[in-house]
Amino acid sequence: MAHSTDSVFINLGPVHPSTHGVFRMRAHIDGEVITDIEPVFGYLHRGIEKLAEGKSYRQVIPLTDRLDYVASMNNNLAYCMAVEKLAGIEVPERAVYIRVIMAELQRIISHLLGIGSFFNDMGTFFTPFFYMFIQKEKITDLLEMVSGQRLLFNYMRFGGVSHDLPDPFLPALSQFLREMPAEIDKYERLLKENEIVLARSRNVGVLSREMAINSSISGPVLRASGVNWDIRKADPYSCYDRFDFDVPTGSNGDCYDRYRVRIEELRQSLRILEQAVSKLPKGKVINPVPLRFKPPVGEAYSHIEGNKGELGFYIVSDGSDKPYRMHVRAPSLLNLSALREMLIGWKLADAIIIFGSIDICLGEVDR
Amino acid sequence: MAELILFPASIRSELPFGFWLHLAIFAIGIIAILLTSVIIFIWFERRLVGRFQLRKGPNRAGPFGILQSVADVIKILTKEDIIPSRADKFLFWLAPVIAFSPVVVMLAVVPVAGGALLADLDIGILFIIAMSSITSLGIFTGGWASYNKYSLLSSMRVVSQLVSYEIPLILSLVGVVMLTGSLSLDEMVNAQNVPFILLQPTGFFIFFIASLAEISRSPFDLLEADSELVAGYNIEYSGMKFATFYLTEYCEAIVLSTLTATLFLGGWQGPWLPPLVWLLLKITLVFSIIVWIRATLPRLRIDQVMGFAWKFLLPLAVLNILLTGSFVAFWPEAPSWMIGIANLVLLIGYILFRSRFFKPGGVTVGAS
Amino acid sequence: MEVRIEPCYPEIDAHESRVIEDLKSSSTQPIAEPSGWLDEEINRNILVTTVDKLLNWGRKTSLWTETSFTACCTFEFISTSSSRFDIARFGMEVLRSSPRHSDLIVTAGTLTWKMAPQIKRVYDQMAEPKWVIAMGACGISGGIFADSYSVVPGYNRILPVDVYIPGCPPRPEALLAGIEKLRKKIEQSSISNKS
Amino acid sequence: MTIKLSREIINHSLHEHVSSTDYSFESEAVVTDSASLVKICEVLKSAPGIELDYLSSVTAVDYPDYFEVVYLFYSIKHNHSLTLKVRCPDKQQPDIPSITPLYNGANYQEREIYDLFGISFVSHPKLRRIFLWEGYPGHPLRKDYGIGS
Amino acid sequence: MLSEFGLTALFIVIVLGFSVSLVLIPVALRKPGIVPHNPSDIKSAPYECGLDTIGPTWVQFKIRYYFYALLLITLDVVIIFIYPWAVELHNLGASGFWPVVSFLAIVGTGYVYAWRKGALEWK
Repeated sequence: MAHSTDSVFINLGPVHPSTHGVFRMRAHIDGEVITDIEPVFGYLHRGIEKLAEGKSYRQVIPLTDRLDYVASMNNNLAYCMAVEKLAGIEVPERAVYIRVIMAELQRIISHLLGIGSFFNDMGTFFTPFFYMFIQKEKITDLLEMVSGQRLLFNYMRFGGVSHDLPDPFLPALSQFLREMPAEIDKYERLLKENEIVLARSRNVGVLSREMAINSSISGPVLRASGVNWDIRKADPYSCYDRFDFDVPTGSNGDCYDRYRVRIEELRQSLRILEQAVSKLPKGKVINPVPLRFKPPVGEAYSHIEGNKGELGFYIVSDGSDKPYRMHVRAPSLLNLSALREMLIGWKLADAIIIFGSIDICLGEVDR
Repeated sequence: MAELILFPASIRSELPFGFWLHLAIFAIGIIAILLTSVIIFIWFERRLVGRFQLRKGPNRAGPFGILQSVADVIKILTKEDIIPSRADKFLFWLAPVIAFSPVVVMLAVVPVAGGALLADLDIGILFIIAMSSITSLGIFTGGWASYNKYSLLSSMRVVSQLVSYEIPLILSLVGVVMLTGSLSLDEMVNAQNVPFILLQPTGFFIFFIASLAEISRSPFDLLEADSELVAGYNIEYSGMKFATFYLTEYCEAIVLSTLTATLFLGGWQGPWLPPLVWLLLKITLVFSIIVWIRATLPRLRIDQVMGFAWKFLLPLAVLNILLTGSFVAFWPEAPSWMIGIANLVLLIGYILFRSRFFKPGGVTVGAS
Repeated sequence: MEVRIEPCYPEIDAHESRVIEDLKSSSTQPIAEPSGWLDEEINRNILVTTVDKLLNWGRKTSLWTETSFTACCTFEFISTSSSRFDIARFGMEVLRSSPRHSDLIVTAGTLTWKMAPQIKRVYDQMAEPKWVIAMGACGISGGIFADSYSVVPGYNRILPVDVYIPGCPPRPEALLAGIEKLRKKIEQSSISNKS
Repeated sequence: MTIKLSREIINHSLHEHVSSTDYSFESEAVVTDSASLVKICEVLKSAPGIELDYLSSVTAVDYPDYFEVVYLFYSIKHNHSLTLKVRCPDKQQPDIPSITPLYNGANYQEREIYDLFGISFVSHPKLRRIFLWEGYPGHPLRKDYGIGS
Repeated sequence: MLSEFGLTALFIVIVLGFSVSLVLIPVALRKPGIVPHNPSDIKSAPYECGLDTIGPTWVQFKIRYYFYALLLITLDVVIIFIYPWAVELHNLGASGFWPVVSFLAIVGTGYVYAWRKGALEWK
């Protein structure tokens, strides 16, 4: 490995405080500037897709919780929708609305954690992170009221949801919806026009529109580059076509735009939640499906707008009660395919910020 | 009465070996006071940062958690210290000593109640400036000697940062020296019937920001920017050697708060309370501002930090010297509020003028 | 836009895979807990001198954790150190990133064979009085992924574990209870019998 | 709504470049063999009315008598999608041309399929294992690979 | 006045002795077993996120660090001249002010030259 005299080969290894888990990058650094970088994956590869082939359809739901462990409601929703599409199961009206409420609450949690750790990488020593964590704890209480778990919920079933909403849920949710916008304005006051935040993240790690589309990037990172592509609008699923909300997009695709897109998406999720709560119909919450049910032979692909991007499940069934093949379209892994173009040429401190602004979850990258 | 107890400068001549007695009392006194105040301030900072983050700080070890830092000291004292095999052994052991001792020595010239703590040097300010530049030497030796890529890169950055911020730090004190007409700190405190922060706002602005960078605290804490280079230069240090670096950081924070209090906030002068209490109050005030900045502001990148020192603070410091100099030279008996207002106008005008170049986010700070 | 070819280092990859292979073959049996502190009789007759009391109190009160978190339990550890279940009350909010300064590893997450050599090396490089908390079902026995081809069935194959905290992920209260149990264990350790 | 490309549109846009024998239509997917894969992708990417410029996902399935690699394309501008399947019958030496030069997003997905299935992608810039370590025996997601570690 | 400097010098010696003893306490405590000490080759290898280091660690540095050293020395010399002048300015009056302004102007041109040439940029 001949490398120039003063370029140092360094590896921001798996045990590193700011790599969001066990992500590793081998970097060539020339003084302060990164000349080349090679990401190394696989430190959290648990073989979920192989395990799913050995479990029945119902047993796979807890496995999907652990894919993107910050967005377990969305993972459940995408998997259950794929199996329902495969087997043609109908979902009652109230369950569809409950699913949308849970998915949007989970999106708020995931964005809060993404923005919080982005500012942690920038060096604000946990203060915005803990302010956002207070709101996250409030949502965690709501979701714990519904599913009994704090992080990995295992709440959705084929044909609906496992439990109906307990009585104190709706008043608590509307109380949360009343106070959340003020909290978002509080974050904005500290961080929106902060001179150092602007200096560190404006025009840093720019991802052009063509490179984003060509590298099949999805979610807030794609929208920050100016592409107006949101599955909830492009290919509406469950009942998103009954709510009106808009899709925030950035202008020049740098770290600051990704942060702005995520903050705006928080506000849009609140709008959706208000409309969903007001239109929540009555009725049963599940069309029960036998425990060991056998879907017809065939395949189905269904995708939703997860919080990291387009989360899709491709399921092939051979008529038995175990899925023949389950593939997960992991937005976190695909959002990293443009990582090298975004990092090379920037300084080490920028690389950490750019990586933080992509906001990946290692459970989904390595599956 | 306070003078007699605190400063038996007079006893130095009467008692047979008064000189040695004075030295013994005050040397041990300074080291003891500094160490206990470091322990208290570590606990104070963790509690204050806890309050900023809406959580309680350490409160299980002793009443209000006051013994938390004592427990930290006991644990780290009896921690195994690892010596990397391919490190430069002698320099590895020497680095904490070079980093820690100048910081303690700086306290010798700080005036409390009429006389200096230990030695009333008439060149007090120069002594402090000389000592403050040795610490960066110790930090770089530590980074280089521990044979680790991360610590090497980090110590390179740290030395460049400390070196770049020494110049504005020193130039900001020239204004204070002009107004008092002497280098000894004691004179400066006595000359402060009006605290210099009102007479010299630019000097205070540059001094405070440059000292933030000297102790590498929040907006400039490249030193242990753990999000970038793991743990900065003290990766390979464990046990008491790491604690000495940790102590250096806090001692420097306290010493620079003392300097800010002495030079700009009127040192130990104060209406009702005894002088020592006034000094401690002012130190705590400045320290909590430092902790407040650490809990809120994100970190600047290394090239912005350097650009800020060389391109923003340095011209401002020279302008401050010229303005104060012209007052002292041409119009010595100008009313003090006139000097203060002129200085403030210079500060605000300069910031507005320069910020036209740094549009928010348009052009990164430091690149003109 | 031309795509730059990613550099690849065949010999480093080969070396790392050899390290993983022989670690995988060597660690088939769980490593015994450091001290049989569970059975009370042995412990009753350890003479815990006053020096021990002071040292144990110091080490118990200021436990600095190493940031080597892997998966889902990370977020339960962070919510424990956040404003609601504040771990800072026990002086544990100091997250040191270098193993030289820290004395406690909280293994928050699933351990895969590819990650095992790194965690073992970080544990070996920690300064001496060090403890390990195996957090979550994946830390104890591989949890829901126990029969997967690339998951280590439990951290005690790699590291001597002091306290096991069940749960997937364990609630913050369970984590605080586990930390309390570790502090009790440190109280009883003594320099003399090298526990 | 993301509409699936109908057969007439696909036939119309492909007939100059690709002979109709190379591809056939299954329930809602275009099935082809590895020879004409790259050609079809190029045509569909640049055809005026179609412009499938977004490769959503690449995945593989180990059927009893052939490996099947499934590509899912979108067009962001026209909001329609297309599923393309490639089958390679011999399971000892499966190799398919790589479309990473065309779509940068396929890089890591093809490496993942190579790592877990053993299907080698010809002219892939860096065809190495992505999740498992280099010396790992066998390819886990194949049906003949036992679940045990 | 000399005793003041003597005091400071002795104080420096005391502080050096104190900090050396501070660093050596754990070495003294090793024998009674209070401080555990069992080095191993992995433990004393450099830490790099759980992997052994590849490539040399002590490599040459960029030339740009040298610019900063040069600029520091020139401005330190400026400070040495300015401090005594600042002390005596109130006696010197106007006649003492203008020479220093011209001195600062000369150093200023050198500084602006370095700025335009990009010596202050941190690559």
